Amino acid sequence: MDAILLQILNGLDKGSAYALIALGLTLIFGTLGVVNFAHGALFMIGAFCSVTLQKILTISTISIDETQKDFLGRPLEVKTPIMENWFGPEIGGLIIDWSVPLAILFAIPVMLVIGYVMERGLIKHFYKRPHADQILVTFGLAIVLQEVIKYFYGANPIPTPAPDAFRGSFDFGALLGLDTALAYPYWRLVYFAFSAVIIGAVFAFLQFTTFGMVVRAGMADRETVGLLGIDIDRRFTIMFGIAAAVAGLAGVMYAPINSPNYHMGMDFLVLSFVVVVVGGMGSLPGAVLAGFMLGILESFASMNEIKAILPGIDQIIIYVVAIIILLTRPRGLMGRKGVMEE
Amino acid sequence: MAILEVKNVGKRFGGLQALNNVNLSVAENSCHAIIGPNGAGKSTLLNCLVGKLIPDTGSVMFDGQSVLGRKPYEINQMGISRVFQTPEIFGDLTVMENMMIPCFAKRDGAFELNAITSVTSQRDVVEKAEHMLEDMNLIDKRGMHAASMSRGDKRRLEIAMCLAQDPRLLLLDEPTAGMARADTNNTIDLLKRIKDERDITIAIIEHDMHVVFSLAERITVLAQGTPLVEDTPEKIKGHPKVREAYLGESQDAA
Amino acid sequence: MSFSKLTRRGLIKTSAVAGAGLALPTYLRADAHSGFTNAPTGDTVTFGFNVPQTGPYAEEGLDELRAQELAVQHLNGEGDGGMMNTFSSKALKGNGIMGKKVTFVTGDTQTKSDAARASAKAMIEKDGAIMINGGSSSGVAVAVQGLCQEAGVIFMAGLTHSNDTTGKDKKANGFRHFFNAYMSGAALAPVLAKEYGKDRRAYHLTADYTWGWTQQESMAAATEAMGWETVNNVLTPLASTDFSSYIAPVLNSGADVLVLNHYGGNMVNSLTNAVQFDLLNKEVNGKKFEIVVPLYSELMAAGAGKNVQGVIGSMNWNWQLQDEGSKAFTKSFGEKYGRPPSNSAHTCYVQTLLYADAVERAGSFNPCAVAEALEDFDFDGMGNGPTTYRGADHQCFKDVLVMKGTENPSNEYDTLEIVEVTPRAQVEYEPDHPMFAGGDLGECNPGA
Amino acid sequence: MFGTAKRDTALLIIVAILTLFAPFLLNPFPAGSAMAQFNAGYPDLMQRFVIFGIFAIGFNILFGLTGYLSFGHAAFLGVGSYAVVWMYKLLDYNIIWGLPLAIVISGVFALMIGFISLRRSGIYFSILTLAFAQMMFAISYSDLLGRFFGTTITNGETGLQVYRSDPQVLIDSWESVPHLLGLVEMRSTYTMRLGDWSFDFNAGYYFCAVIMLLTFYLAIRIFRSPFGMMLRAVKSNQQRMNYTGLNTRPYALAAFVISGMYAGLAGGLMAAMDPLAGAERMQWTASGEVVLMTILGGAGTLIGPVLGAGFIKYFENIFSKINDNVLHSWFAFLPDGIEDFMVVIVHPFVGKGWHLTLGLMFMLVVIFLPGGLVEGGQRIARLFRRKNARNDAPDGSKTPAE
Repeated sequence: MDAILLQILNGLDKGSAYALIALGLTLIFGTLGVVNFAHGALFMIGAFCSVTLQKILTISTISIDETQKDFLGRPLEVKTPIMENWFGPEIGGLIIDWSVPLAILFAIPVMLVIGYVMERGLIKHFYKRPHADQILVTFGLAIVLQEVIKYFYGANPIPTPAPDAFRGSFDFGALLGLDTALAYPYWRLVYFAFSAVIIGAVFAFLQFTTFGMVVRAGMADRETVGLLGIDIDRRFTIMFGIAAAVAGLAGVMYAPINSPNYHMGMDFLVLSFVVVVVGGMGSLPGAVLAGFMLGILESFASMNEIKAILPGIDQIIIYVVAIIILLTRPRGLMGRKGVMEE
Repeated sequence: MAILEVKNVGKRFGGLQALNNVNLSVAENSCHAIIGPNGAGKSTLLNCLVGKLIPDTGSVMFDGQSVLGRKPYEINQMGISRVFQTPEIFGDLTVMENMMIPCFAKRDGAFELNAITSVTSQRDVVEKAEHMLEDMNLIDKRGMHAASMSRGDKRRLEIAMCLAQDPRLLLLDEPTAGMARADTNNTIDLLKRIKDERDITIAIIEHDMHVVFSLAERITVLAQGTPLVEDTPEKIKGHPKVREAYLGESQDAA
Repeated sequence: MSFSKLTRRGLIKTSAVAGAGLALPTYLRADAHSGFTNAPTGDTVTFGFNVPQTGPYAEEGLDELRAQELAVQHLNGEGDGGMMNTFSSKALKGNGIMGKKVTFVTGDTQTKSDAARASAKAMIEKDGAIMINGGSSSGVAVAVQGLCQEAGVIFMAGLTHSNDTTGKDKKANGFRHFFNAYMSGAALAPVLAKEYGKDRRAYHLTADYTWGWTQQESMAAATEAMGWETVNNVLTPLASTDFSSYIAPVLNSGADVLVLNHYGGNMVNSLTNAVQFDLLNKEVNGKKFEIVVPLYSELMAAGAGKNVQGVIGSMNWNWQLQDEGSKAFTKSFGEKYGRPPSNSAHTCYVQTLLYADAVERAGSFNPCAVAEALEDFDFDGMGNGPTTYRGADHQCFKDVLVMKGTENPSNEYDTLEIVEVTPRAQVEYEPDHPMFAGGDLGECNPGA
Repeated sequence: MFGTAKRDTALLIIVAILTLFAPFLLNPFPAGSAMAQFNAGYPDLMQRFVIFGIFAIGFNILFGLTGYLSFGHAAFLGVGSYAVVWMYKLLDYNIIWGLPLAIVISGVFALMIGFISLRRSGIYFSILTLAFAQMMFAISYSDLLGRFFGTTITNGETGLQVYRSDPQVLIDSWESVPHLLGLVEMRSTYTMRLGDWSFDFNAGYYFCAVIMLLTFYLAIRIFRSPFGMMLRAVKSNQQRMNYTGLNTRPYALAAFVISGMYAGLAGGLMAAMDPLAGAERMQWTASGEVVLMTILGGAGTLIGPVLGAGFIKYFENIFSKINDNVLHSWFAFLPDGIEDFMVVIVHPFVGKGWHLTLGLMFMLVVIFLPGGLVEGGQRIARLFRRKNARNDAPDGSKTPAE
């Protein structure tokens, strides 16, 4: 029982990452009809926003400490972050410690700009082109983006810890009055809550603003909306920026869960496509639902009890589920007819 | 003798009874028009005939055989060809290739793994396709991409592709919709000529009364999923029920 | 069928004569007269450095490449000579190898067997490389080792830790300086027993591929011999990035030690996840919960950051060692690149020097002569104390380091500290040890 | 000639000449020179060019003609390789046993996967094929099948290889080199030296090249056949297909199986040239690679996929080997400061940065040459033609399958 509860928590947590990435991806699919292979790279850039802010906040002054030696036996260079010089070690240290949450503020403008530039500079010219061309150009872009990150940050993962306040884990076991411990890391709970907020915000935005209504109408029938004299293109540009920001924010907060590296985007790319398609093309709720569903199923499949019966099932569960769903439901969980079926 | 016999066909979409107890009989080598206001169920009926939809009740017999439960390509192979409202052709292929595909379908059936011989070496098909193109006055455009033709040419090509299969029943779904008057007249002439030259039954759905009265020998009026009346064009013109249900309401369409 | 069975050899011979124009069974650029592949003809000799330059191990590959470049400099008499000054064999003079200047070509393994073989073949076929060195995974090492055996060049393996490299998949043309999973287990078990007690229950998470399997097998055997109990062994997919669903059940399993048989990105993520679950602050069975990472590397430790603190693991070598050889190498490397070398860099550096030295001693580049010179070669001054290249399986035997994540690092390179230098005798095993059984060195292949 | 139209015959002959003289054409620079780095005429890479050419030609029959974008074709490549290596293990190193088996087995896999996946179209089809291939990759990489059978089937991430303990029932003593009927070893190479130049003539390359020409010829026949026309019709308008009495499913399935068999043959040849079957060749990145090759070269064209395959393999194998030493040797003629500057400028794009160059090339090609590399060639050809005959009437005979 407790094992199942734990895996549900794990599944929700994994699922929130999948759902966030898939949400942005399906927005781009649905609104722009573009197969965006660079979406994983946007997630990766988000994570590197955390890294970058951490690096900025830890820009240091160097002083020589004669009493200590470095690895070559020379006097050790001691680095003191400027933040600590300015605000004193207490507050300065706290700011550095909170660099990941602070990176949200840093990442939003960065991702919106990246999204805007990408759409205006590149994607815009590919709306009318075949999907094959879109795949080639966005895949090329994804490679370029990750190589640029690799050039500046190296290939090794970079530890980006969560604030100390969120270290450790919360014991659900005590809360629920169970005998056994049911510990779950604080930061993962934060991540889940954060994704819920973002997902909610995107849905609210699309549901309750005129902008959102036009975009939804555009997703359903682009030409008609265009005929109404609404400048749908400009709104789609903004939509692309928002999709980029959602992927980026998913990455920012993911940084403490797994140290970011330059190829993490590719690791998520295939999976996020599977999630979007299982959810059904052009369906935002479908993408979110599929994200959580696959996250939870993946967690269940990695339980020892299940692996004892079906060894290796955790390696292929996502694909097995994808095949079963696509064969039983022709357009995924909640797909609309005619989107990306040609 | 009736080549197409529709009996008690009903089709429901959720809360909407699209077709209700439709009976229709199309005589061989006749031209039968189905008219009715928007939402009368004309297209639904047509889709039931070609296998795109399966009716909830009733039967559809073509030449004594049921078409129900058969796939569109099987029904086509039985001898029913369909012309669409907006021309459905192979836009990425040349006009000649468009013309050859139905010729192959007629000769080789629904599937043939003819992967080694060259298309051009199939003299019988090439000649037949060329003949059809000449007949339709499209031979000059044989090397063109079909998608880049005018709408009238596309319509003619589509009709030619259907005829190439020597169908026994040709279904036309508003063949002149959105056409200029001159193109419409050309199409009427073409269909008249086809009717004269071939042993073929034509069933046509049409809004344009000019087209209907120029071609049809019998007319069925459909309203709210039910046949209102069936008769000759002359009688239909004067029929009060029809005027009330259809002609009166949509003067602009007539 | 019988046709090919009976007359194959004859056919090859006749066809070779008859079709001499097209089908001479020579391999590449070697003059048939020299008797081996890529015999150096001019005044230079070319080494092939095959390391991952893209993909998850790119950083490790880069560090290997740095060390290899340094080794070439030292061989050619440039720089301060590094370990050449401390190496017990004095055959190398700093004038290249047998008077020939050493040059090198590089390739990208991508950490994929296919790509690594393609890249090694390019270096052998196109650039005339006489020896291939480098790599950072066992799958790649085994694949390239097999290729070098067929091509008739020497393979000096880089970082490869699976027992199979010098066990099931050993080859006469391949040599491994790096230690292996068995040695990790043998070195770690006594230290673990001393630090954490003999009454422990271990839970293994194991990367689901060959290296992971042999690592787990070795650790389980070694710790069980000390009295530990293995509660469970869970195989995790290589593609995993989030290990939470494997770590969550650990706490309630009754285990009080978690052994992470992971490497590279897998290890960084699984250790990070384990620390997130606060395992190190828990008490189970009345004992403090502990995590063990059998195979450490500096780069992984850097990637995992604070999470390695207090976690025990093993390494082949570390720059903090205070013997003359290690100090010379660290100084030489550090002055050139401004950072201490990693243990994979050390292995690649040493392998390059060992190869060059063997050529000098053998007086020939012929792989068979070189192999003979390397087999059962005893040396010292390369950082791991007195070392032997065992002839029976081409595995080096030397001291192994047990490491621990530094609790209060004083600088960015101070991530791991040496707990114990396990003496060589403790990690030695017989060539026919069951974990290494099933292989056959075969005969050395000079190619042409 | 050969039952093909004149233009196709000409194309076939040109391709045949190019492959025949590839050892010369790919080694234009003298062996010792600084530019020798760009030479691609060594056996392994030449073999790869033609093998991936076969893979891409086959993929194009599916994607280029029917428009069905499979994201899992690498699975068939892997199946083909495993089949050949298993034949090495069980029978002997003669490639003649394994290659037909590779084609048959990959055909069977393609039939099963295609039958299921073709129930869906568009991106749903793509994801189904991706899912099947990724499953097969995971199973191979961790040798999951082997766990059920108790013996290794794929030998995990190391790759399937031949051991001395393998049965090899057709021979008494152990062999180590793939050969054809005992007549010629695949790795036999004759090196011809002409002055500073050196050219490799490799038996394996020519074997693959002959097979590539056969498959290319077959592809031409398929493109020009009624079947090929039907496949293009499937891509163009499935609705019209259905209402013209044609069943689209078996057409698409036949194309899927044929292209799967091409992939299996390519995989088999990879193992025939290099007796090891690695699991990575089934990964989605490998499937993605053939998609990129086809689009890059020009989907739906005959020669495009071959060009795309060559382009990507060239970058992977040549650019990844350029290190700073090589750069310094190129720019050695410049003054020191400028030399270092040039090295710094070029450094990010070569060696470990070869991915960056590849990514940029993808973007440049697709932005400036919407029809892929073939379009580039056509533009150049048009440029020449315009120069030669300005008053020529526009070429109306352009067939879309070019």
